[in-house]
Amino acid sequence: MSIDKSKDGRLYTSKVMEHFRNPHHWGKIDDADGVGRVGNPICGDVMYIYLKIKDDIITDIAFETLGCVAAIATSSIATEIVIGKPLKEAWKLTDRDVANALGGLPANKFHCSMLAEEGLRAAIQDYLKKQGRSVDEFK
Amino acid sequence: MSIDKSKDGRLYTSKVMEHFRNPHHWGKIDDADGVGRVGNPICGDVMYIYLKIKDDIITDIAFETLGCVAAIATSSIATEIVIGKPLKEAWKLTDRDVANALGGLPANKFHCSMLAEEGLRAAIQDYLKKQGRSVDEFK
Amino acid sequence: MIYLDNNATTPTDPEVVKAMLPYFTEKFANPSSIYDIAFKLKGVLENSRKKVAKILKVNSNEIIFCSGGTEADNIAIMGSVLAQKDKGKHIITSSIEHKAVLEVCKFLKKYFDYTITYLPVNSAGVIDLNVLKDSITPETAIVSIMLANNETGVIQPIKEAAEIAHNAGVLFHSDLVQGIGKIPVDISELGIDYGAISGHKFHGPRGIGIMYLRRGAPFTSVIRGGGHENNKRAGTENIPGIIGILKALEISSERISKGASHMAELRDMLQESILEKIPQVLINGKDAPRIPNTLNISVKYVEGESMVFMLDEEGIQVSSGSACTSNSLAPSHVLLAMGLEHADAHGSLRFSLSGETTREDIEKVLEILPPIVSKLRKMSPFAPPEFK
Amino acid sequence: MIYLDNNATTPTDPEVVKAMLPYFTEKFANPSSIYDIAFKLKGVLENSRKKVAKILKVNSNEIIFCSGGTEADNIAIMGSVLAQKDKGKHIITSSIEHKAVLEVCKFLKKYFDYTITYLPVNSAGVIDLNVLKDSITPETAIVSIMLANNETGVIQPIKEAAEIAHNAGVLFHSDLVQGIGKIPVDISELGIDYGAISGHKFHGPRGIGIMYLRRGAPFTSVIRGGGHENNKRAGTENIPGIIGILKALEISSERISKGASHMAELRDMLQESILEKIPQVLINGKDAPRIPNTLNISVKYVEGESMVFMLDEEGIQVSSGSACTSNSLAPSHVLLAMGLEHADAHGSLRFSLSGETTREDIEKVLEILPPIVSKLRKMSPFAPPEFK
Ligand SMILES: Cc1ncc(COP(=O)(O)O)c(C=O)c1O
Ligand SMILES: Cc1ncc(COP(=O)(O)O)c(C=O)c1O
Repeated sequence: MSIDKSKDGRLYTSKVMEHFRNPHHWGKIDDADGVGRVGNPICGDVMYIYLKIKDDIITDIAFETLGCVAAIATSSIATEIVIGKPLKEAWKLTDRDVANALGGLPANKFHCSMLAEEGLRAAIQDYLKKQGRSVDEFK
Repeated sequence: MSIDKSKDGRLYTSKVMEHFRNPHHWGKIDDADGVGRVGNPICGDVMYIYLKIKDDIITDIAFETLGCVAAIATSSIATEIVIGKPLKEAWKLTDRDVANALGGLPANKFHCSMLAEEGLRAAIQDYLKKQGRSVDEFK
Repeated sequence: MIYLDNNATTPTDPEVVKAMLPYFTEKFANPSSIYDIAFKLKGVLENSRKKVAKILKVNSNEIIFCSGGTEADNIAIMGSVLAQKDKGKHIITSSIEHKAVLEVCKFLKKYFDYTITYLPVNSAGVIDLNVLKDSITPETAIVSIMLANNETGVIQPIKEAAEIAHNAGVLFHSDLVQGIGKIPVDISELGIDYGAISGHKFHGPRGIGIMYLRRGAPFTSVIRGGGHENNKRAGTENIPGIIGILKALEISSERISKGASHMAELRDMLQESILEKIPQVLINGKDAPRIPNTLNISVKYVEGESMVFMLDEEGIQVSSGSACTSNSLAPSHVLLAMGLEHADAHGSLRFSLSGETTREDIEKVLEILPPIVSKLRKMSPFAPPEFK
Repeated sequence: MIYLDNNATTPTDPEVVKAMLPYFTEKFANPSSIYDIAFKLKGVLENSRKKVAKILKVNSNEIIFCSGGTEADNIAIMGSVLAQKDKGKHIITSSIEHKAVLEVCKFLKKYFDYTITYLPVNSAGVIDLNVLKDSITPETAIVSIMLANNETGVIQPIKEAAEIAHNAGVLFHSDLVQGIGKIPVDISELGIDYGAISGHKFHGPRGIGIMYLRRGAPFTSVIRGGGHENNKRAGTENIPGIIGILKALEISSERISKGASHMAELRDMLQESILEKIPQVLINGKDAPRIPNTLNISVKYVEGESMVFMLDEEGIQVSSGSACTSNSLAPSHVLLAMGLEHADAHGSLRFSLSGETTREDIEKVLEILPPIVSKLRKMSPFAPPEFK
């Protein structure tokens, strides 16, 4: 699933580098409906995800990430994938989807795509909790 | 006393090579007055020394040597040194004299110069014994 | 390309390559053979050893050529403790050593039941000589402390440390790899028993190193065979490599005083300007003597790899103590040992200059780096509002 | 110069040097670094490993680059037995191994109480497989037998020997150093667990070698540090050396069938003509399969070094199994193991050809050698009267 290098002999695929150079949706949403905070500064990667939600649809999204190239690129692509999507669909986004969307990640960077999956789910969960709902409805 | 290499960066001094290329007094003396046989084929070096002696003077000398460059060269120089000399003087020839006469020998070839000393003494001893004399007179 | 990762490796000096070339194709015999071309090559080998020894201020029979810094560290430490089996199974090293030392120690612990003491360092990155003194026991077989740290450039008090070890009857090894070519290294002055040098760290070739082995220091050879290197390290001699490391030593020792002040000037300029231009930056090791080419900084609220890649996109090569590419996620053990927070260690950058580095190179870095830091801080969840 | 000592070392092929050159000065990063030029170099490294593996018919993760044949033998045998501490402390090797193997065994015996069995060889220089079989005990940790002997060129039945070891649950190492470049070596066909290769023996560079390590074979790294070579052998990778050994392998594997028959033809011509022209010569190893470039003879009543020097004066470089230059005076342990008298071992000469050796070279040798032998025999106390 994860690949060790892209065809042009670089550590990261050009898709990763594109998102790293120009990340989408970075920043903060002050009046977010749901916020996910995952990662650990001890490990070097931390991701915050902010969601605006209307009718169970993600109408706006932003991330703040402290981390390596892969952490920033996976944050960017994940926000790109789920914006405009129903929560239920966004919930299903997996680390595999994230890595695939980037054309692959180096094997030892796999944990970064998990961060995006976890961050997004944490934000959705936060939103549902505030609403008195449970994630069980998505499972 | 022995040196590891000559000044021109060869294993052997030019003197050694000279004697190796054109050894003096090699061969056999069939009616020798004294014969010395030293060395051991197991070690790779064997030297036979033949002496013709008149009035306790070495009038002729020959060697047969199976051995390395140093063994042949020391055989040659030793015969060269002692020919025409009184036995008493020849008896005093040391390995050190032999090595010096060659301008030095590599340290690990020192045993070769001992062979020449021993060979010569063995031949002198053989002569003295045949005469009913003892080497003690030279000591 | 502005290559500022000279502590990782250096390009081989073209003069070094030129010196090596004849020994590949023309002057190629095995120095152990007895015919003339081989004997001459043996002469070249021993002559090179003498010249190396002279530069390092030691005797030529104390110079053992081997394959690199890692091997030199390994065989020195293993060779010493194996030769001192009766002495006891305790080793003292520091918490900031290169893995080439740390991993031998782990190996000796795992396979041969050695106990290892890791000396701490203070926030400047320097060991405490009193702690060293107190750590020595009757069981201690060897103390190993590096001359200069590869990440921070911090120089350790080797002479004093070796003296403490010797006063307690203990042998002393020092990884000299990062000192050579950057500061004058007089081994006899340092007073060590074993040392390690690596060719490619000072514009010499890869695949060649030197183990310094003080005459009389206990040692048993670990790589054995045909009796080469005076029975200390077997294997047909790598003559081109030996010629190359000699040439690199000659060049670097000739240029060392000019080169060192050149590098120090640029390094200090880089350091001061970074502090001016980028707020909230730590200079790691700034309160200790450092080799003149190394600057290690921690940029708050940013992770190192991101900076490395952004700099690389602009043609600037540096390294980071963030371990984001390795399988363990722990950042630099050196920075952590100095008491840095994990996050700051992850946010570290190492600039390591060479004699070829120019003022223009440094100016370029000073132009490129601040906006990169700003951009990444804007994205960072921890950066305070003023960076947003 | 007629260089016929290619088993001692070979000149580096100019094409090999050419392939290496860019990696000294231009393509020079540390492959462990993360920026682009370094990552590309890591790609070059892994690509080279793949190509080497393909030529040797193994998987690329079974190729471990190190500093030479001696190191490869050392770390394979030590690394294997240390990883099998529970298995028992018995090693089987042969009495004709290179010192790189014999001395590791002695080391393990001296420092770690291993017991060593040295398999005898017959007069042709070949081990007896039945003796191997009978020598294996439940304590046996490894069997190490060389593919081709460096002195005689005699090829051992490695495939069969490895099978015997494996049937008894014992691992198998083979020193492949003298096989590579002279006969096709298909490692997976040989079925060995560990192997050793040295670059400079087949026109590759000095200071680089390969340890073959079968996937899954027990192994603990002996040279430790930064986790290079998949944690099997640490030290910044010697990229020029790796490029060089790959190139040398490529060239030799391309030319092997033509080269081998060329060498065999000249070797056989040399052998037959010597037998014709010089009475009382033994051909050592003639009754066994031999690598095509090697001819080892014993000239009765003459000592080897003398012949070597006389040939050298005529511009011909060969070697001898006479140990007259070493500190021990014992001649070749290989020839003695084959049952030769000491005197005959002292009187041995080894001619080792290369692909570049010409018919004219051999003709010259055949012209020069007989009068040398005559001259020395005339001086010899043991030569029968007909030689006087
Ligand atoms: C301090 C230190 N010691 C040892 C080494 C190991 O040297 P090499 O990789 O050349 O074996 C290095 C560099 O990698 C180093 O920086
Ligand atoms: C059979 C054999 N094994 C091992 C070696 C050791 O190789 P190196 O000297 O390149 O380390 C040699 C040559 O010296 C050899 O002939």
